[in-house]
Amino acid sequence: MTMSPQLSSDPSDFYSQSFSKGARENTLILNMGPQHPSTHGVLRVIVELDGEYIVRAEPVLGYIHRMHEFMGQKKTYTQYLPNMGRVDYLHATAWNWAYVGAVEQLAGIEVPERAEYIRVLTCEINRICSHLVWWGAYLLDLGAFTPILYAFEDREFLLDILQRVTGSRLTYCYFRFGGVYADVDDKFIDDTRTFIQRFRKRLKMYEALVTKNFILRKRCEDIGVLSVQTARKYGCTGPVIRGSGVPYDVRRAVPYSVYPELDFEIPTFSEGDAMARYMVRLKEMEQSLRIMEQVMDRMPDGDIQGKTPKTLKPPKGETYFAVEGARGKIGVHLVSDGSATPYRVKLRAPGYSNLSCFAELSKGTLIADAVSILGSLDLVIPEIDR
Amino acid sequence: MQELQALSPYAYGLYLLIILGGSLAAALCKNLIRAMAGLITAMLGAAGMYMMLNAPFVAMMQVLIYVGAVSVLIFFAIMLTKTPAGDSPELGSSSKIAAGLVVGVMPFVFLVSACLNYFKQQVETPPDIPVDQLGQDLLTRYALGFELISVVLFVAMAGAVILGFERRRSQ
Amino acid sequence: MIPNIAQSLKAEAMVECDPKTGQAVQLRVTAEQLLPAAETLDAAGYFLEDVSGVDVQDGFELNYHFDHVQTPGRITLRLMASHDDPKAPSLALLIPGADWHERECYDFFGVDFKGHPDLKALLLEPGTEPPLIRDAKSRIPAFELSLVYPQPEPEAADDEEAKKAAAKAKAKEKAAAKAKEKAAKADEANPESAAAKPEAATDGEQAEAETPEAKPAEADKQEGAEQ
Amino acid sequence: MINPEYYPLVRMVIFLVAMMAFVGLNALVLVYAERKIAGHVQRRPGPFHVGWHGLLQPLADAGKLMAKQLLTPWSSDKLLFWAAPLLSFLPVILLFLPIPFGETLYGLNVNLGVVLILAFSGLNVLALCLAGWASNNKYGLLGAARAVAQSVAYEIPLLISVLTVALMSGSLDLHAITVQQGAWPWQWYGVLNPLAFFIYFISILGETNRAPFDLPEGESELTAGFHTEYSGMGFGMFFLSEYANMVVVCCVASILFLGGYQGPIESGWWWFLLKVYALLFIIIWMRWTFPRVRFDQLLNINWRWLTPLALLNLVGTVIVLRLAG
Repeated sequence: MTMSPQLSSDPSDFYSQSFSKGARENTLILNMGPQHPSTHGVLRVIVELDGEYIVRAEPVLGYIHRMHEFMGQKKTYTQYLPNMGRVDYLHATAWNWAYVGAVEQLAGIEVPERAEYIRVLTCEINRICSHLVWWGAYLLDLGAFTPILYAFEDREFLLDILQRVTGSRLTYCYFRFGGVYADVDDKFIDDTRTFIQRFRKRLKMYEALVTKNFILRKRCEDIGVLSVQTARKYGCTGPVIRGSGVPYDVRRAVPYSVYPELDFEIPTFSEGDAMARYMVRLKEMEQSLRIMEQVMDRMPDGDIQGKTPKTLKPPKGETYFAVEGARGKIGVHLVSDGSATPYRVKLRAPGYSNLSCFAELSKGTLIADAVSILGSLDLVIPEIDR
Repeated sequence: MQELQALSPYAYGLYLLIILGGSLAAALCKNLIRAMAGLITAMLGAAGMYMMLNAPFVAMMQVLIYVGAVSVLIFFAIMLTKTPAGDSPELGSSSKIAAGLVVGVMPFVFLVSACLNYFKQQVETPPDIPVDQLGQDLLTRYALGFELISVVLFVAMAGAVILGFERRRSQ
Repeated sequence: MIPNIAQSLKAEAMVECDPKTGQAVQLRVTAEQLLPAAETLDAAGYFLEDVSGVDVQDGFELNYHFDHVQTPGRITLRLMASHDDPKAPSLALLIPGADWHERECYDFFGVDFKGHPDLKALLLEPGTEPPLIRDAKSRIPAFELSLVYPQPEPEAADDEEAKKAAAKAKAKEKAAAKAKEKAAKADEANPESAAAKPEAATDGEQAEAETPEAKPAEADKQEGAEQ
Repeated sequence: MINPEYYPLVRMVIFLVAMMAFVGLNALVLVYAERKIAGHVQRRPGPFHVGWHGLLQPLADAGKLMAKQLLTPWSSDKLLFWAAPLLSFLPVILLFLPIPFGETLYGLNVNLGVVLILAFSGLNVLALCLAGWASNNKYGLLGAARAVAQSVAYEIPLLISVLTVALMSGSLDLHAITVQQGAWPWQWYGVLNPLAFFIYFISILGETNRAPFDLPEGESELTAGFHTEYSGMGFGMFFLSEYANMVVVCCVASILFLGGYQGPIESGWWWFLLKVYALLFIIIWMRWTFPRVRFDQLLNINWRWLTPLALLNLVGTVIVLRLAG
């Protein structure tokens, strides 16, 4: 397609300049983002288009990079805890857990059993919240406007529940070294049970209304097929690799907390396309409901806070703790020099690895499919940029 | 709409202005899309002329086919080919202007001479021909001309398709 | 399974880790050994979790965390890149997922990954000073971090070993005393870490107690070097 | 007094002005309906604060649009950039002229009403092309390219299904076509030839760029497609013309397939408006229910299914008409 020549003389930035035009003539270089409806925040993807086919795509990150890892070197262990809620605002409790778990592992802090159960419960509730937002936003990418409001209606219920115990609605800072911040009360449990009942019905409705929709299936099936090999090479985890048929879930692979005692399945789909990733997330919500039920049945009485020293100074050494977030494996690599401040905190964000395969997946697809692929990877930009 | 006879000189002037303005824009604009816009304007004016001649069906067809379809195909062609859609400097060279003048003036001369020789001024409005009779005539007496025009449209469409395919093959 | 694979890799040193570190095996590799090791791991079904840099006295330590999609157990490859000329071979062509992790390391530490197809800033503005480089005083020596690193001054260690062989209890007292001295020195330089110092000696003991599988000699070396 | 010769002209001018008012008013009603229906589909009340149940919300929206600054991109083709919204809006008014809202309620009695509407509705796509190209924006250009391909493609089944009805009635006069159908549903062409009605309905979604076929502006891919660069009333014009176009095609649908202003008990314009709004409701409902199709799927639906079906339907109708006499 030809453009008016004025555009070619536009001043451009570093990334536009380094994204040189390919060998082919008549291609169009298009900046999707940093402000674009399909990039879920401030992600920028530079694409080279031939008509509407993508010849090459390159994501450009860093628009909301906040250098969390540097902050980790400047704050004490406790002061750094609230940062975790800001890394991934959709599944904040998992990040809480990854960091708190790493510190506990390094400092040898014991966590009471009740606290472990509460952690599992809140983490699973939060996982459903995250998947619901993804579900709505993904369908918005595909041009269906309504599901996101249905999803938010359900999520609102959950946020109200979580607000009772955590005191916040989005950027939770609920976990503490050796326990959690506050105990759950009966109303919390009752509300959660009500939600589980209600949500099972809603999931059926979603399936009838959305999942079985012909247009949706045509937009998702065989789109962005990710083979097991590619998924592994890119370090994809979470629903992305489970959508390729690998039952890799940190909750089972490297069990932590009380997950070994709980009975749940790891849904996998072997197609590897956007639809498989979609189905994995929907099934995961059902499994989360199962986990929540079991946790509430088994939750013992007792303390919610273990013994922790007043000023936390873990011994010299390093540790790596991983949990399963809504987007995949969340890892915290923590190095301590024995002082009250971490020597080095490395945050392993699942979305970062998941997004890195986008350039390969989107090659040769239509823009609309690229949008579908991007959505199916479930991006949370603050987590990717950190 | 025979009642509106009294207005016809003004309408004629208006349509003439539209046609002339559009044609001049089509011929003189260096920007291809603007030239196309001029062409569309001229075609709309021609449709008005058909209305003046009491041939509303032909006028509608002029709008439907030329304004609505052919110009869209031209737009497509501009976008599909490597033609610079913006201002193209090489159009200004003197030899091309000369060629353009020859191409433009010759039909003008022929048409004017033909008009002066063969047509007398006609005041009466031609009768409105119903659509079914038009259809009959097009498929019997004027079948050849009708088919030739279809061939023109077909070639335009096929050209667009071929251009599209060639781009796809070059991938 | 994991030790088997780990043993088959060519590396300068290999240590089986305490579960507390969240890793199964750590290997210290040289720049030449990194690529073949990564290749073997990749072929065995491991995926690269991340590449994280740690700025220590010896240089920029690059940790390549590998994990398997079925068998639990994380294998870490550790490579030291010098401070003066930080460079490392790139895995990006072998494992495409390494691409962004290496670019991130390039951003944060300025490590030059040789052979990377497109090494440019990813998260930071191009041309930004690498933010995670620490000032020389606050760096810790690499061997404090992991057992795969040998002690840097063998002569001093010999002295300590001799002393320890003679009277271990006395050595410990001495160690504590020396640690305090060192703490005092460090305090002059870095008042912030003053609070951390009193525990330094006990920390050393803890580390010794909690890593029973680690070679005792190395643990001793570690303690010695700390003084 | 005015010369009686000019009566049709006067009637036309009055009707044009009235139609402008009608289009404006209709847009207000439709905006309100769209937002309220969307709200209720999405289990929320929709606009609620401006006026009773948000009734004045469209006025507030219109006020906002009109008060906004008009921005012209520096690299755009300024003349065509501002000509495009006008070209998109003005012909639409013309489309209302031949539509019989009631037995005597029409602007212009032409015996080629159907052709007039089809001819001038084609101008809209030109406006979209020009808007997309003139704004010199890559999203705009892609939107324009989509608009062209989509309109050209969907015009074919649309024309053929209209032609089918024209054959059934033997006339191109909207008034005559209305009268030929009776007051009762089983006399309507939509019931006699449901396939044509179905094809027509799908095609108008493609022609008016309504979801699930709203690809020229497909916002998750092209931000806003051809009208990315338009602000204030520039956008407002496209907006108005989209709604006006929707009304026109629904009017034509109700005339061709649903008996126009005729209805059981008592015929009149109320039947006409009822049918039009029922169709509009379905279109709005679809928009808030379905995901957007992909561009190649959109074209495949047309070339692989709608066009052959429409052609077969045409041939079948001709054969049935011949056999029936």
